[in-house]
Amino acid sequence: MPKKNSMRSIFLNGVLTENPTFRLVLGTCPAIAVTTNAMNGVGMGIATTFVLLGSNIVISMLRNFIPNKVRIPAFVVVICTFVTIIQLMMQAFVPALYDALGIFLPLIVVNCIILARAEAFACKNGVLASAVDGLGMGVGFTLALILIGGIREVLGAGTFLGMNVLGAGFEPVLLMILPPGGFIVYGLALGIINAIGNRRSKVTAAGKEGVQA
Amino acid sequence: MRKYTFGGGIHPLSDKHEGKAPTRMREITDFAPDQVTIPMDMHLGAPSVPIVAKGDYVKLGQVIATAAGPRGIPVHASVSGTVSDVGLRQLAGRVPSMTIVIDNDHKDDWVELTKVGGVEDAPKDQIIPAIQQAGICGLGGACFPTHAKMIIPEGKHVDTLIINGAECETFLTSDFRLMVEHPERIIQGTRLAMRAMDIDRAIIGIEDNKPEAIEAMSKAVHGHQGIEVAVLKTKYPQGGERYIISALLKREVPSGGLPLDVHVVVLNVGTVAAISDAVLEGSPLITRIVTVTGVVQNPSNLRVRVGTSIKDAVEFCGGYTEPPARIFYGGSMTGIAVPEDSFPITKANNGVVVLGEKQVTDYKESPCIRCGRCVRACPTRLNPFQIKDVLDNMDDLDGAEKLHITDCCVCGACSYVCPARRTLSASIKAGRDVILARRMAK
Amino acid sequence: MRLNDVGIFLFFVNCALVNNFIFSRFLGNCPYLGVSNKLSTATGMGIAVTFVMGLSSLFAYIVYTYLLVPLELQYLETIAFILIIAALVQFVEMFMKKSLPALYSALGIYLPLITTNCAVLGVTLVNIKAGYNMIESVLSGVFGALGFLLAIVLMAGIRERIEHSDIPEAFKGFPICLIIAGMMSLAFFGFQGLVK
Amino acid sequence: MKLRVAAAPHLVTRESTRMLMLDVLIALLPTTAAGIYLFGLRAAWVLCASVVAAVVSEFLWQKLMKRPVRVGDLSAVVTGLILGLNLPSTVPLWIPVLGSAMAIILVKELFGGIGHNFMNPAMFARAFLLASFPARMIVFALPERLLGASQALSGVDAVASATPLVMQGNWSYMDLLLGNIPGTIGEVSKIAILIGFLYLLFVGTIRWEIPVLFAGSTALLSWIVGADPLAAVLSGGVLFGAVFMATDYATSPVYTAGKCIYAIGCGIMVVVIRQYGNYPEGVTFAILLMNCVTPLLDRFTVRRVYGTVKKHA
Repeated sequence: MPKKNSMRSIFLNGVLTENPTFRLVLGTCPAIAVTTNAMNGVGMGIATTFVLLGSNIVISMLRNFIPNKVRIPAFVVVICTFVTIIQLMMQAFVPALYDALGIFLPLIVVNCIILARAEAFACKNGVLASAVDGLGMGVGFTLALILIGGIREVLGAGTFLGMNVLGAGFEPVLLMILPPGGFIVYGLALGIINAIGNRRSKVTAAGKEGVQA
Repeated sequence: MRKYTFGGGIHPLSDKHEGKAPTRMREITDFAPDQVTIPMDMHLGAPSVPIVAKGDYVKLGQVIATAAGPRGIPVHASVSGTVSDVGLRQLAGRVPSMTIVIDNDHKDDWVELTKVGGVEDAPKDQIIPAIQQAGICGLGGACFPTHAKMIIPEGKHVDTLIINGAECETFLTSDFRLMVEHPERIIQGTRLAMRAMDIDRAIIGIEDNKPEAIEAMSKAVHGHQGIEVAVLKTKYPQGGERYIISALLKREVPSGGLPLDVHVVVLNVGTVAAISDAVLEGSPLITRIVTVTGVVQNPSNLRVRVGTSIKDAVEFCGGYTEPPARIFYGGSMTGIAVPEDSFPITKANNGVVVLGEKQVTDYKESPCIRCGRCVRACPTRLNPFQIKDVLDNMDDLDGAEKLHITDCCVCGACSYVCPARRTLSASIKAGRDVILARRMAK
Repeated sequence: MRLNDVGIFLFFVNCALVNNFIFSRFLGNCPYLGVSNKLSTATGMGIAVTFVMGLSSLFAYIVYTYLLVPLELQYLETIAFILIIAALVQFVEMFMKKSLPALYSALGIYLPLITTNCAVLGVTLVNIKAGYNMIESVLSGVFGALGFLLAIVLMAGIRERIEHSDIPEAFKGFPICLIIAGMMSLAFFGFQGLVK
Repeated sequence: MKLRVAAAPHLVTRESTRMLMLDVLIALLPTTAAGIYLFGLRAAWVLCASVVAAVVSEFLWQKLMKRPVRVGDLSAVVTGLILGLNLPSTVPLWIPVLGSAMAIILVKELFGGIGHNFMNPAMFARAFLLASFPARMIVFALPERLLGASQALSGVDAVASATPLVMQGNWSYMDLLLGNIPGTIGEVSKIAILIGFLYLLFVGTIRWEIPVLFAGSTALLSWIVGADPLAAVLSGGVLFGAVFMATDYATSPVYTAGKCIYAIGCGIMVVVIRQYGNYPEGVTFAILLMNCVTPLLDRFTVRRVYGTVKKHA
């Protein structure tokens, strides 16, 4: 049972250490499908965060009542409920975004991050910790989508969140907002983040060795 | 005329007449050195056991070591004189070899020889024992005891004897000279072998870059029923046992099997000539024809006494023309490099090639570009680059085994054609040997 | 895109190649990246997906048309479909274990993974959105899955090929796979416009 | 006396990676010369930019990643030149530079360098540019000068035109053969490509199967669907692709059976894309698609090993 002062580390764990998109590499489909621009990334990220938060809280609350054998179907039903809620809400309030995200909104149900957090965290931890974990994971996911969407939007359309950033002389690399661009940008970003991570862990390892010596 | 060949293969040094030009017109010359060093493990299998001691006087042709077991062969003194040393020394093999050193008194004082009989009247059942007693092993290079090859196990049936005169290796012309100068001995030996094994048909396979040999042998087979000369396309490794069989008979020796399994026995031309000497004259195998070429003054074909050192042979040929950088037994494709020129020429060595500094290839491996040349070169239809990749990256012996690494014959064709200078053949051989050793251990 | 307008061949080209699940619909990426390192497992996964996708397309259609629509509960489609898929996978698993043990030992391990394969849920939702009838739904499921099979088998071939390649450490695994997927999806651009 | 002991074979072929690449460059000479003659100095600049960018990006990557610098094997020059020859002469110079950098870094070096790329770098770069900057990539200049005597272009506005495929029928076979047609720098002059092909065959750099079957299946299939088979082969990039791009060692199958399937697959895809697809020319995508299939072809066309019974892979 994590202590209260470790809430910060649970949150940061989701955002950085175990970033769902770049460290766990879960939920890759939306990370490519909806990241043709940064705005879609934000929308998808917020929707996913909402579902994560809700399902983590509910599952954590029910964790002592759900029989172990049927826990997965139970989780799915909980997740599905929240997905349907956000789906109906978005349809009502942000129809343009709802259309842009298309079937990837209902597909949040099968986004592995959510089930993974339910299984790995929410059903073992308290309500507050689970909420923080859901929030952290959601924020991490959102930031990752904004990063990928941002790169693709800037290179592929010359804009960021709809604003022109590269000037009129820039010729957009159309491919970046097409499917191949999604895969390649995600792959390159993942590789570069890995490289940075490797270097940092090397530095820390070297530092620790130095201390021991 | 129909020309036979096999799939895959290469044309090494084709722009230089396979390196054979300097020696192909050199007649065989006799040479006996002042001292011979005779290893006991010249043939494949258990080494022979010395029966002479330091200081003993031996006659020419006298047995100096006896066969170890029924598949072994004895060793004979190749000169007459005094045994000056019996002991271990490190030669080209993996472990030190027992060797007998004899100082030549140049008297060529022969032991008494007993003939077995003539070509048609020698008793059938005495031919194979005579071959064993003469210490004959495959002179094509492998040096497998010949009598063991000729004893056909119960239940096996052989219909064709192939006499291998392909001599596809680079630089070598010793078999060629033998065929040109002594075709009748080859025919006699062939006839004897056919009689000993009860085979009706023999094919003498010769590559088409040796027209003189084809002519001489064709003339010699005239009137001998059941023996024919077949012309092979010049291609390496045509002389490999498995490939000459598939070229001439379109039969494939099963993986891990023997030519016997496809009803064939293959003997080298030199081997059958030695059979002829052993049966018709009773003389043991104490000489062999060897091509000495490369950066030597007079590249030659010598009939040397077994155990002559490379150094003596080269000096007889006028010495080195430039400092040697690499010397190897055999041709450049499969030849075994030696660290010093004091090493002896054994029954197995059909050539000694000396390369100068400029000619030696040093492998500087660069990445494989997947050009597929090794794949097309491989006579066994393996994929050398893939096998090497598997071996290099993970030492994945099981993976290599799945790619049939054990079927590799280490002909070197893949390494020869590789533009990236990858040591395919050597790596595959190393991997193959480990796998074979592992199988033996199981 | 209706079956009657284009014929079965073009319908196949459309579902399997032009609108390939991986390369243009971005569905089923997790198994595509996760189980494509060996050709044998990739093939197994692909076949299992084909099986389940055909069946779930059928049942989703039936449930939607004859249950949700009459009851005006269309907004429950997501929850209904995911339950159908989960139940179906469970059922197929049990059925296979009992009657087709050989097939089960080959494909069994992939079946639980399919529940969270978004391509399966995706195809049911796409079918409803496109207004397909029963036959079209099933064909769209099977053909789409065959496109997935093609993509994952090609990917596995390429991954086996580059297994020993000297790829920068940070790019080994997922990053290089994503880049391969990107390159392949560019190649699949060649199929664009084949079905108009 | 110092003898060096090493494993056999002691002598090897004179062919080297560098020599093979040099042979490809020599074979590309006629095409390059024809391209520059036809399209003028502008074409030379495009080629220059792509070659220099390819070499520089390879050099920089290998330096930065602390890998052995292998620019000397000339493979980057080949990639750069082939990409340049695949571009219209009208493109701004940043296009070849961007394309070459993508080809070398993303497709070749990221996968481990020469021999490890599964996709043809120049082809990927071309497809990348085509999808990214369609407006730039399908504007072809008409040749400034003409090879041989031709009346075909008189009266035609020699500024810009769509690819000859769209306008099939307006050109005589002789114009198609000589290169008096709009197109990319390298693909127009079929004579020059054929000279290069014969050279490559003669020196043994490539084998005949892929180019011949690629072009042959394109012709046959075009004839079946009712197009002029000869014009189908002589227009667009079929010959250039078949000779110089589909034969790329790293991205084409190693076994002969695989090569044949691969080449025929390329031909089929070219005709399918040309006839039914969105893109006017299908050579690039046909080759890229077959590149993806190559690993499987290599796996399923493994030859029966000598002395073994063929087992199913």
